[in-house]
Amino acid sequence: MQTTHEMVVNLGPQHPSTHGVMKLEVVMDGEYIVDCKPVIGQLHRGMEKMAEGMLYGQFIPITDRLDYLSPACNNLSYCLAVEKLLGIEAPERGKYIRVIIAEMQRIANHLVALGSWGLDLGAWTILLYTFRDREMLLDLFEMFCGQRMTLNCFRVGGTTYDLPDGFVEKAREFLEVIPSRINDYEALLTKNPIWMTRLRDVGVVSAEDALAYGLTGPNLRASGVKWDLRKVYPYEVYDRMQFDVPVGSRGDCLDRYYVRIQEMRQSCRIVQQALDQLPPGDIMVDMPTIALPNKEEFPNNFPEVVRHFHLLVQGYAPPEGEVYLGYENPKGELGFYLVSDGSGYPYRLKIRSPSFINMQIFPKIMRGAMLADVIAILASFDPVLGEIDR
Amino acid sequence: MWLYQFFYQPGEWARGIYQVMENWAVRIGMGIQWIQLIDMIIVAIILIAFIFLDVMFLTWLERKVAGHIQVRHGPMRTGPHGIIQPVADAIKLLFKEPMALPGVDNLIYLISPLMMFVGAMLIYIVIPFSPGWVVAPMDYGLLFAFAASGLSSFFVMAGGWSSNNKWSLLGGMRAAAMTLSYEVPLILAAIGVALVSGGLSLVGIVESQAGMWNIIRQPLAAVLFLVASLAEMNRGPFDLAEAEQELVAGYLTEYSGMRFAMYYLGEYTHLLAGAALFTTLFLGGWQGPLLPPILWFLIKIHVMVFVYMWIRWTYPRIRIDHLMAFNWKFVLPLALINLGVTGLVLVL
Amino acid sequence: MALGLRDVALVVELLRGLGVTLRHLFKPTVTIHYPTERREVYERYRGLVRWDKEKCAACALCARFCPVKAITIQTDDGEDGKKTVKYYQIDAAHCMYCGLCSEICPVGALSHSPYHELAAYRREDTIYAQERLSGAPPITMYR
Amino acid sequence: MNLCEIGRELERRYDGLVRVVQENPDLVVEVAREKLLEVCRFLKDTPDFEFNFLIFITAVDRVDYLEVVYCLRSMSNFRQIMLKVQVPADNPEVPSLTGIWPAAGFDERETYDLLGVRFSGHPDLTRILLPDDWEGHPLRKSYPVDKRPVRTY
Amino acid sequence: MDGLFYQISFWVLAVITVLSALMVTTMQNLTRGVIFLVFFFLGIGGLYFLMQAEFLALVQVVVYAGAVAVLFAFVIMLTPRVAEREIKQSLNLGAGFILAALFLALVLSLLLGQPWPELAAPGAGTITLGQLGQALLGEYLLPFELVSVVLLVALVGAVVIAGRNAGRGERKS
Repeated sequence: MQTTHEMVVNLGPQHPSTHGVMKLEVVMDGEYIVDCKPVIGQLHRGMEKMAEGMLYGQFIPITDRLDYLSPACNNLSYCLAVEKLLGIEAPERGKYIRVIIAEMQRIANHLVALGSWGLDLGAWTILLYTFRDREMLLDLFEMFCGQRMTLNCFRVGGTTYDLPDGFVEKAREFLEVIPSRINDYEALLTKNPIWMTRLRDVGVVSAEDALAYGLTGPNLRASGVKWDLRKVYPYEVYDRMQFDVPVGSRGDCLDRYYVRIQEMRQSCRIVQQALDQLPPGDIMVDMPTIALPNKEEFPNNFPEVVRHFHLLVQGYAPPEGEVYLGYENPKGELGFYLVSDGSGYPYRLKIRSPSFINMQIFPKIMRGAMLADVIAILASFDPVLGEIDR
Repeated sequence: MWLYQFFYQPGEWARGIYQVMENWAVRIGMGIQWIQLIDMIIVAIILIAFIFLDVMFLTWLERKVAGHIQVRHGPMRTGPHGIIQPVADAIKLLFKEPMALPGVDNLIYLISPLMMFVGAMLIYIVIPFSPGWVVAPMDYGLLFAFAASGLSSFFVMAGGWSSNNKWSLLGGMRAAAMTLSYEVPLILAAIGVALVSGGLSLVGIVESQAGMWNIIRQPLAAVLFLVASLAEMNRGPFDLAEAEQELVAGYLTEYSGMRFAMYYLGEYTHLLAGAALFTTLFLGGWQGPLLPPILWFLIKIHVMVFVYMWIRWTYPRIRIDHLMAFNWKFVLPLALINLGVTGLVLVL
Repeated sequence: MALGLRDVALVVELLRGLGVTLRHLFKPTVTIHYPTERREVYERYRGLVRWDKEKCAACALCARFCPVKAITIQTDDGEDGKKTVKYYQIDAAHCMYCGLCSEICPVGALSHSPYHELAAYRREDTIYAQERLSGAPPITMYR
Repeated sequence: MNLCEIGRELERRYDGLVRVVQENPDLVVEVAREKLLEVCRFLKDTPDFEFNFLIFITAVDRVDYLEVVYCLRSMSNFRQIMLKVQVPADNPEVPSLTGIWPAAGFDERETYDLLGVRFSGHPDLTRILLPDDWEGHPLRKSYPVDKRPVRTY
Repeated sequence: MDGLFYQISFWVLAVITVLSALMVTTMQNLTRGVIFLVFFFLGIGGLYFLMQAEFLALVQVVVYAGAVAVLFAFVIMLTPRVAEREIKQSLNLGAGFILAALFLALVLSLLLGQPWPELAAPGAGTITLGQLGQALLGEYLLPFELVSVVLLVALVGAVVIAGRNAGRGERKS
């Protein structure tokens, strides 16, 4: 029986719904997908090679460009890894500020993920609502550190800025508004029959496959595995926060959507508690080998000037050895593997990016799906190409 | 008085004008046919002018409605509240250089936008704008409307095929499959109304709704007609033919400049025709308490257009196999049941 | 979609969705018309870097520490052994506004201005040399 | 059964071929190349080890030799271990782990792409990040790094 | 009915129909053939319209121009390597003309021999929907039911054939 010949179609780097410059070489037979091969590398900037030529402190603004939808979490993950290498910890207030900003960044990230997902499936308005709510968060970030997207607000051993005075009130104001907005999204999407049939049992990932293929973050939890690094390794102050980890049951696109919506609500709870328990105190660890001296008493206090220059030219002197630390980035487990040879420059830095590893399962779950499903599955994994290509 | 007659008895007013022209023709000895010809040409010009103006207004309305639903302004820069935006669009599209594409089957590539637009405009011949104003008061007006809309779906597919591009081929196939399978419930729902109002002629249907609008007598048919006409127009949750996120731009991918404008206007003419059909069938055409009938008709049409736009900007897109399953397993059985029940009620 | 009768109840959800969009239709719009109305930035905003010639001690720490090497500086030792700056330039196209230079400058000669509309027609315009770096806002094309 | 015991247990089982390199922040164990597959299966299958999650695979260029690094985690008892395999710099050849953990696929391709480590038995070992006709492996220390892009203006 | 416009429109439609029929048969590129097929159906619909058989004209347009043409287009576009290749024309014109002439003679002889009844006055002859309905379900109920059975069989057959390779997507995985 003569079958219609298969069509090789490039869901190419330039395509409205590939969340960046990812190319999916899709072999299609009519509307059905026979095989699909992701091709990446368009946005490869060679960050790991750059890191070897930079001091530890200089690399922080580069981590903003990893997962450009959640820069604060990337900074935090890198700073935590270096702090684990140096064996130090940020002071109390520094920790709280970091948790507040990181959880706000998680909400902002999920808002973008949700908005672009709705847009990919044709629901235009949900994109505008989510971006309008994200605008409030971006204003808070701009108040805090001066930039909306590329924050570069954390340093090894603490944060550079303290919370500006109007910040806490504005954050509380945001926390009152956001639950009703999330209810709007749920009203628009969650029980909408078109949305449900579009996502129910599409791109199903069983728990074993999820673990075998190295899925992490909301995609892993949607398959029923209760694994959240904030609960397993509670660094910073996550152990003092009460929040529960939403877990899906079937591992299909609808569960991934459900997990992300609930995670937004949990992050609101965390920020609320963190704002309530915010202690006074300094924001940078006061170890002379790490923290920069403050600049007011510079002209006359000469040893401080020498230490300032020494720190900025030689950098920190971490002990020899290697360390790996994974952080619960909104997209999954973002980990940094640092090999140090004692000098101020890292000998080798490996970035374990969640979207890169999550993408391995695409060929397996997209076989037999339809073209419209490919877009839905791609959006449900919420990949960001900055992080995939590094 | 003359103005009153224009608004409230448009039929007599039109005949009066025709009478004047006839006397004038007899006086200078011209044949009757020429007068009929001129009359036809004038009516055609008025109809086309109405369609073009209203479609322009529709494009502007769509942007404003989409804007305000999404809590933003919509066009504001061209004129107060972006009034001149449609003109700006038209000029831009006019001067855009149409691409000469390799491997494109030129004959079909050029004809399909034109025929799609013609198919969409044919529907207006049978729509009763107000008591006397129908271009062709046919007995089978309803059937003529569906014949015309069926025609334009063929040329959407032809356009998709001839632009020699994978995406538009997929878009064209989807469009054909969708419009064909949704034509059946569309006609069945309309026949439900024809049963209740007795007769297929649209003027008859409107007059039969003097007492109670059909939407009350045939609520289920109204919903089905709305859903099926959404699919027929490739709009709303059923806009699979030019699904930007999946097929780049569906069957419109390779079209640019004036050809794209033709398709674009065709789509909006379809939208207006769908809204007009819905009002004539279910909302009692030009029936209305004190306003002149023509105003009532325009208000109802634009309320329906707003509803179509409102639905489009709310829902995600449906998948092609769900679309088919939704039609054959849900919409069509309901339409048949509705037909059966109306038949029973009428007989008893 | 195998819409059993249980799913007919979902039609109510469809109407709720419409309700949400209708409610938003009458909400005031949040967008501003950019070139005519402008949003003023917050006080800590990191815009174009502003350099103060008198304060600068020509230590070239900023040029050395900038991750993307956007600052080029040439110094020569002045008359009483105190180093002065011969030429100082920041390439606004390369700069990623990370704020590291203003943070580490020992004498606080570098600070951030609220200007972020730095597009230019020629590449040369994106390079801000000495005098353009202090005080006066750069030319903004669309007023 | 904390980390140090795991290290000693592994050393006991594979006497000369496994050596604990570092313990304080993270347990790092050096494994001989031939024993790699066996150790990985052992870590994955034995009940009280259960390292069922592969975090990442990468390599470190120590100029005269290459170290291929595997990081494993056991989800049930929250432990993390790093395996290192020393490989000669001229022809770095290591057995591929895609059989045990499918998650190894992309990481191995990336390590091959950036560091030139060939993984025997990998389904399609091709460059993943760089264009296919790229010569050289950027993350090698020998790769020239000071070629700043020449400014064209 | 015999006004000037009637004549003009009749001749215009007749020319369109004959021309597009010719184009359908002689056109090398099949997809263009389908387009002219649509124009052909429209032409015939128009002719019916002129002969006051409105219902038949509309059914012609809906059924033929709307659905059958799309069916042809689907068949041509979906079978691979059919639409692109130019169809080879066997050019023995001589035999063609002889056959055509013979056929024309036969048709003409039949036509002219018959006494054609004068066309009924305009407007009187149009069959109202009601009469049509009565006729279909009245005297001609049996043929109506037979035709519906035939259509049903065709429909079921189509579903069975299509159903056989429904799982096409999964089959290859």
